[in-house]
Amino acid sequence: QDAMETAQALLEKHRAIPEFEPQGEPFDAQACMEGESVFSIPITMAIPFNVELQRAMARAAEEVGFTYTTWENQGSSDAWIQGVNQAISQGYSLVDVAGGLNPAVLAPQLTEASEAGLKVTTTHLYDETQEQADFVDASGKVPYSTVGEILASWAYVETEGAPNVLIIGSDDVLPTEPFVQSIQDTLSEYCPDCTQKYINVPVNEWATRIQSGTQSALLSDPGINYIIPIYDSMSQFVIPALRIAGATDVGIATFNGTPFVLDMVREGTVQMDVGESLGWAGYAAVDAMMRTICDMEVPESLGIPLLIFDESNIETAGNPADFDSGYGDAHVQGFRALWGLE
Amino acid sequence: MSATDTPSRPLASLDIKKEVERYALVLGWIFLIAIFGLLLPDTFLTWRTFSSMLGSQAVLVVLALGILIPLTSGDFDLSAASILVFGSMFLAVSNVQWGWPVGLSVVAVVLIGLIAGLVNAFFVLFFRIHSLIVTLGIGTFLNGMTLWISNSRTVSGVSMELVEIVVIQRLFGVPLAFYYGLLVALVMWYMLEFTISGRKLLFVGRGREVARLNGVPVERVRAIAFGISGGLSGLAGVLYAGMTGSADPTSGLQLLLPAFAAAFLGATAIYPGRFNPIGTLVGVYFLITGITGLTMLGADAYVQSLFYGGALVVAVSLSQLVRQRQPQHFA
Amino acid sequence: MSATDTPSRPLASLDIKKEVERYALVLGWIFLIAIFGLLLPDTFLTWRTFSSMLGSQAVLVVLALGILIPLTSGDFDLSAASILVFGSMFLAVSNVQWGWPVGLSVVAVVLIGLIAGLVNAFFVLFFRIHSLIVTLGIGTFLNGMTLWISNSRTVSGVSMELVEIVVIQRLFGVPLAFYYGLLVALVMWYMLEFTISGRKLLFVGRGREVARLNGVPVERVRAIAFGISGGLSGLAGVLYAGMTGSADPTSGLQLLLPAFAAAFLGATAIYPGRFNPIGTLVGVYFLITGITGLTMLGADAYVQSLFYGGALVVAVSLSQLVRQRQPQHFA
Amino acid sequence: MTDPNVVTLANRNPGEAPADVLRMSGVRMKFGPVEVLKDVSLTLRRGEILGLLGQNGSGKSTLIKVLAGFNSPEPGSKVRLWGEELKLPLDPGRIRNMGVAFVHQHLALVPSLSVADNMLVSDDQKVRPWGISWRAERARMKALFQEFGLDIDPMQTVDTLAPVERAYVAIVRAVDELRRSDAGRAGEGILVLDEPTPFLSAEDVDRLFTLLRRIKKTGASVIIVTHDIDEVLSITDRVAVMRDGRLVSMMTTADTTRQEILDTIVGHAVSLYERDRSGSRAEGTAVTIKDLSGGRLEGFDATLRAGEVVGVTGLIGSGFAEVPYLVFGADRGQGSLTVGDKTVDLSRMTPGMACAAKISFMPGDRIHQAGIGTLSVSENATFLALSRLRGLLGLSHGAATRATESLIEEHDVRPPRAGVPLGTLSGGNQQKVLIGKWLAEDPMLLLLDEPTQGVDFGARQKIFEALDGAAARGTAILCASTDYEQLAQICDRVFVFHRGRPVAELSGAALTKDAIARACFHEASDEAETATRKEMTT
Ligand SMILES: Nc1ncnc2c1ncn2[C@@H]1O[C@H](COP(=O)(O)OP(=O)(O)OP(=O)(O)O)[C@@H](O)[C@H]1O
Ligand SMILES: Nc1ncnc2c1ncn2[C@@H]1O[C@H](COP(=O)(O)OP(=O)(O)OP(=O)(O)O)[C@@H](O)[C@H]1O
Ligand SMILES: O[C@@H]1[C@H](O)[C@H](O)CO[C@H]1O
Ligand SMILES: [Mg+2]
Ligand SMILES: [Mg+2]
Repeated sequence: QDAMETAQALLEKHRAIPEFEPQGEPFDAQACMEGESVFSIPITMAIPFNVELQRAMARAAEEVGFTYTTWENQGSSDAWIQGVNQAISQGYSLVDVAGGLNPAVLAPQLTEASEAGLKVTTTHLYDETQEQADFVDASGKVPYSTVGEILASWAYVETEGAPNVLIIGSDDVLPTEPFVQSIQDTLSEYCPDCTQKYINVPVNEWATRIQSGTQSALLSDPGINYIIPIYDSMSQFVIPALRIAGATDVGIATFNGTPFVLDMVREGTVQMDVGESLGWAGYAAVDAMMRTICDMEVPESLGIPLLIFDESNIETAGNPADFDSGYGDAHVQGFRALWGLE
Repeated sequence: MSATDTPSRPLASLDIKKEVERYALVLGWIFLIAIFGLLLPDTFLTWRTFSSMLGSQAVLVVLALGILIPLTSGDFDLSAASILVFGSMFLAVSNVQWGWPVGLSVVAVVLIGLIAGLVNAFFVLFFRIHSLIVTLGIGTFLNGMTLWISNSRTVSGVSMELVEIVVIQRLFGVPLAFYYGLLVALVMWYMLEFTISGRKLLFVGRGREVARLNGVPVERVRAIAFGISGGLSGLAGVLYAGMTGSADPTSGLQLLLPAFAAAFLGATAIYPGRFNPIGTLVGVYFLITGITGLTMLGADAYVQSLFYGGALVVAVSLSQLVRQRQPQHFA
Repeated sequence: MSATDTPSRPLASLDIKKEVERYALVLGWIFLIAIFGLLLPDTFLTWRTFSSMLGSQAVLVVLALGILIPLTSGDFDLSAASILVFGSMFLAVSNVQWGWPVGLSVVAVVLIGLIAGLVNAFFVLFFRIHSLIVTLGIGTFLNGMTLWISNSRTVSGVSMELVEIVVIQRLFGVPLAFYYGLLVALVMWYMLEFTISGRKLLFVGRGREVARLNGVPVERVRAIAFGISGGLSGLAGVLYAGMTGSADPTSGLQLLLPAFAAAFLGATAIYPGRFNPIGTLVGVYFLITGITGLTMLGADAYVQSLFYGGALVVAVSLSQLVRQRQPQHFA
Repeated sequence: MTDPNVVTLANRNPGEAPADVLRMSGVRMKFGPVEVLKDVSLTLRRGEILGLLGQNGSGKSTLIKVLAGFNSPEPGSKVRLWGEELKLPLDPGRIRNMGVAFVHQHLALVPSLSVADNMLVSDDQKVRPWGISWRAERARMKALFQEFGLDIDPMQTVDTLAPVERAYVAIVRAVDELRRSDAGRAGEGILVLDEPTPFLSAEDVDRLFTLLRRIKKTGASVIIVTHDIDEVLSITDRVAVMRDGRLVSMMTTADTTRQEILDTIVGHAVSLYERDRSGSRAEGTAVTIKDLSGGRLEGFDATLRAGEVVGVTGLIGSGFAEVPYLVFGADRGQGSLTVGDKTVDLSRMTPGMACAAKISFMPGDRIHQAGIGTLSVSENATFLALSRLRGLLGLSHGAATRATESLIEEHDVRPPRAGVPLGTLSGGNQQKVLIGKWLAEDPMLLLLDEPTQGVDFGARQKIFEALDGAAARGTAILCASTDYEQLAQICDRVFVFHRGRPVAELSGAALTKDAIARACFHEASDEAETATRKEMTT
């Protein structure tokens, strides 16, 4: 009873269109960014999440008016290495690794950049509970743990307090551990006796393992009543598994707010997707970068609001959905004011 | 001629061996089922489990059957998975974003696959380049095309009509997708075993010069093989989109190596030493049975890879032992 | 015999053709550099860009050189990238988590690669199974092992000593990694062209039975080829870990197809029609030059795939035109 | 404009002799810059057997492959079949359907497929609405083989057949094809055989010839390529001789002599190689073979003196053919071998050990066992000599080329180019390169399996001289062959085998072609008689 109320309260909190809350002191961005430049290396530009994030960051940089370069690559380490080399040789002020690229896999190169006087940041990688690598100057972190609580609460409420949840994650993605941990802890807290199951599928095996893994889990435990694929792009492999196993009454809740999954929410194949505005995230990331360059205090988190999309509000996400609709545009005005552009 | 009358004598004993050889993989499959049946009597040995296993592998089956054709004629098609992915994306984009009727999209995708196969054939045959590098190149090129037409996005919302007839509708409790794979396998089996064209394909694969000397239009046969492989990869793409109701620009590429594994594993069964569709079918289901059983037992992700790799090598090794380690002639 | 004295006349002209044939890919490379130099005079034509290109491809170079050895002796090694990944992970885990001195880890990884190669050889040679399926199986198995020892996670913090001598220290501004790749290529070139062992390897690849009847211990040669491929894949794994000071359980697997592309593309240059290390080197740098230039121009990610696939096919087609479309015999 | 592919009797050339079923004229063929056929014109009459002769590399197979649609000749070449001018290059399927059937030089069978697959590959005219009925095809083929006195199971793979059986499969396939074709049904048709006899024993050659005569009687015509003059004389009506890509002579067999044909082939008078058996050979035993067995061979002992040439022969399957393979370690068997003062247990022999013991071996299957067609002449020729071609910096490519050039010169290899792929040489020239390679090792023991198979008359004499030279330098030579004439020509002694054991040893004056043949067949019929008698008593 108690748990149900907690869970419902948490969900309620993330249903409202977010307001802008500044994460730091206002400053004159144009003045302090005069002549500065940022070089951002996404994990790969072959996934839309990163394309959108980079677009938002480039937009924000344009508003302020400094040089912003995205290193277009397809996710191979030699390309990342070359990217850092380019940033150093072209004399950028800051090199950023974005959208899931773990700076630990570029430690020597980023250290070299640091020694060459460049600032080093990460964008949209760490969970708020995780420590950044020691050669990184600042990180725009993401509240994955909070997302975990939201997803667990959702499953708890939807199953009327009797969740039997299958969690699907990818341990090879850095924030997965605290993310999954948060879901598991929250579920156990709400319902200590309920069963839950976790399967780990490395990213490069999503197409071959998620479907069979989900099917097998459903077959071995027909009591499973909710599935949480923690990154929403996993859903496309979960759905056929449900259809084939004939378990169409099992719900799916997930995270990221990727447009095609929001479309699935509209179609009713996915019940809920926790979204984060990538436009907002991009502005927040640029905010953190500028503060780093200008030697100001940098907020611990990107402070991106999380918004629940379900059948009640999915129409606000656009049709077809996109990465930025439904969140309002409070952040645009908010950041402009924060940066002294108004 | 004294040399000729010897071989006929040990025929009977040879035949039993031959049968064991042919059905070793099937026996292995039954053995796996028995093991998991013992370990998980309540959950594994249910029709639901089997119908799930059968229904879920249609894409891989069709893809593996596709590459099997050029393998038989002595060429590698490494572009098959790229064609599959491009095909499923084209289907989704044309159906969802351009508003094409899904039937038209399906036909277009199969045609596109066919054309991609013929482009492969053109470079392989006209320039006389090794198929491996041509199909690797064309495949990579298609991967770029996929990213381009999709803006690197996953596109969902493919017409439910397609999803209906692929995975929702059932026969004997098994999604229709399974029967499409089965049908392709049976047609292919008939073509390969009971038509002269099929035998020509085999001939071309085993000895190109010899086939040419026998008046087989070798280039045409190889081109057709690439075309069929492309067309079937396109069909696999249709099924892929039909399974999920969506298309994403990269994940289907992961099916390439499993498809080769299935084709080679299948070549140890039914007609040992020869790529063959029924063997391929058995190979796919043998592997998925193991994976399913292990997952149901709660094995970690890595155990599945260990099983997959290990089973592949062990199954082929055992079948080679049964064949007394005769070398495999493929090309 | 009048038929026989004709050929000697057009010798001079033929030789020029031969030279064009040998250096066509090098010319293509120079052409690419010129193009990007014109488009990006300030950024592309800098030593830093070149040193970065040269330094960043050492892993791929060593991996491609590794698979080239069994390719020459007529076998495919699809496990190479899996050995690389397992090797780099073993290095990271043993060095970081178990506290092994990095030198010991490096030696262990090369040994592990060698052993993995010999395991491939065992199944291929003892059971007489096609190398493709064995190496696919062993590779998948190793992928499982990698996930197991790493818990599917990236392990960072590999000793800086290794990172120092791989990527931080430089000669003429180019990270040492490049010179390791170059050294392997040169040694291999010498071995293949100027030693009896190299000639034996080639004979085994082109005609196993002929080699056997010329006194070559065919099985031993093939086993050694797999061993070298495994060892070099292990070395590539060491470099991979040394480049980044870390190891992750999957990303290196993407290097498999590029390595085959480089080996086959390389077989159109320097010694056309033959897998060869210098050609492979040129192939790798030709492709990376294109990708780097495009990236610096800010081309979309999909353009890179289009270039990579297109360049592969076009480069090989042109080189085949120069050779008047003589068929390529590799095995 | 009339479609050249449409045949009507009306547009037959009235000037043409109606008996000419095939007329090839002005045929030119190039491989790269090299012209291999230079304006060849050839006619074939209805119901004749035409011998196509010429040295190795003179263009016989190339001409046949033009006819088969395999090679594309230069523009201006013409082929007229049954009065119809055909479009070039010929369509391989159509030419077959019109009634020309081929047995190609290396039989054109796929060894890893079954006999039935090999028989069916070109049989796509028949309508099979329900697909291939393997049972029916098998029965039909069995009957067909029986018609030729063969007991071959159509489901067997070709590689399990003895060479002679393979040859018969190819021949029966061609005959069957001929019967199926339009012309064949009309009793006509053309059967083209490119060196079908090297695999056949004298007995089988007789059977083949009987068959050819029968075919001829039905009105069909035959083109046969062979290097065996006796065969030419016994079977052909006319002979066409090619030299250096030209047709130099067309002769009526009945009006020519053996010597005349030989001289035309070579282009000048050649003398038959004759071994000088009188000369004093080095005394003393060089090689001892003891208790050799394996495969069909049940026991063989022999001692060879240095410089002695010893032959082993017998009927196919009598076990003699295993001897060189077992001694070299190429096949596993039992026995022991002493070369010089070293004795080896043959059950542990490998080709590597054999090479180290200065034993050389030229196997019978050139394409699969002796040379690598895609590698250069130089790479093939110097493979065994590599250890002698090392300079300070490893293998010297210059030294390899020089060594090859001297080998080419010594054995008169044509074309004399070290850098071309071996596979582009004619069979006989390949053989010279490969035998030259082994001779360059200066072996103590040289093992040969059908060393001159497919080799033309002139080249054969050259090889014999080379072997003689080796023998003179002290090499003991052991040669397995079914070519009795060749054995009589080059050997000091010949063992004749039957049922896995030597049953006769011929030497000196007793060593003649006929004597060998008698020994082979006499023993066989003797044995057969004993066998029937035994059967009657039990
Ligand atoms: N594919 C090829 N490429 C280049 N040259 C070739 C090729 N095939 C044959 N030749 C050359 O053509 C010439 C004629 O060869 P062909 O095989 O017709 O000779 P042949 O008369 O049949 O000889 P043999 O008696 O040895 O069979 C030879 O000089 C040979 O080297
Ligand atoms: N791999 C094999 N499998 C089954 N049977 C075989 C195989 N190889 C040979 N045979 C059979 O063994 C018999 C002997 O063949 P083989 O060729 O060894 O005879 P041979 O005495 O060497 O005579 P020759 O070489 O002169 O034909 C033949 O009947 C053949 O069909
Ligand atoms: O945040 C990103 C996205 O959620 C992506 O889907 C997987 O990688 C994570 O790091
Ligand atoms: Mg010939
Ligand atoms: Mg034999």
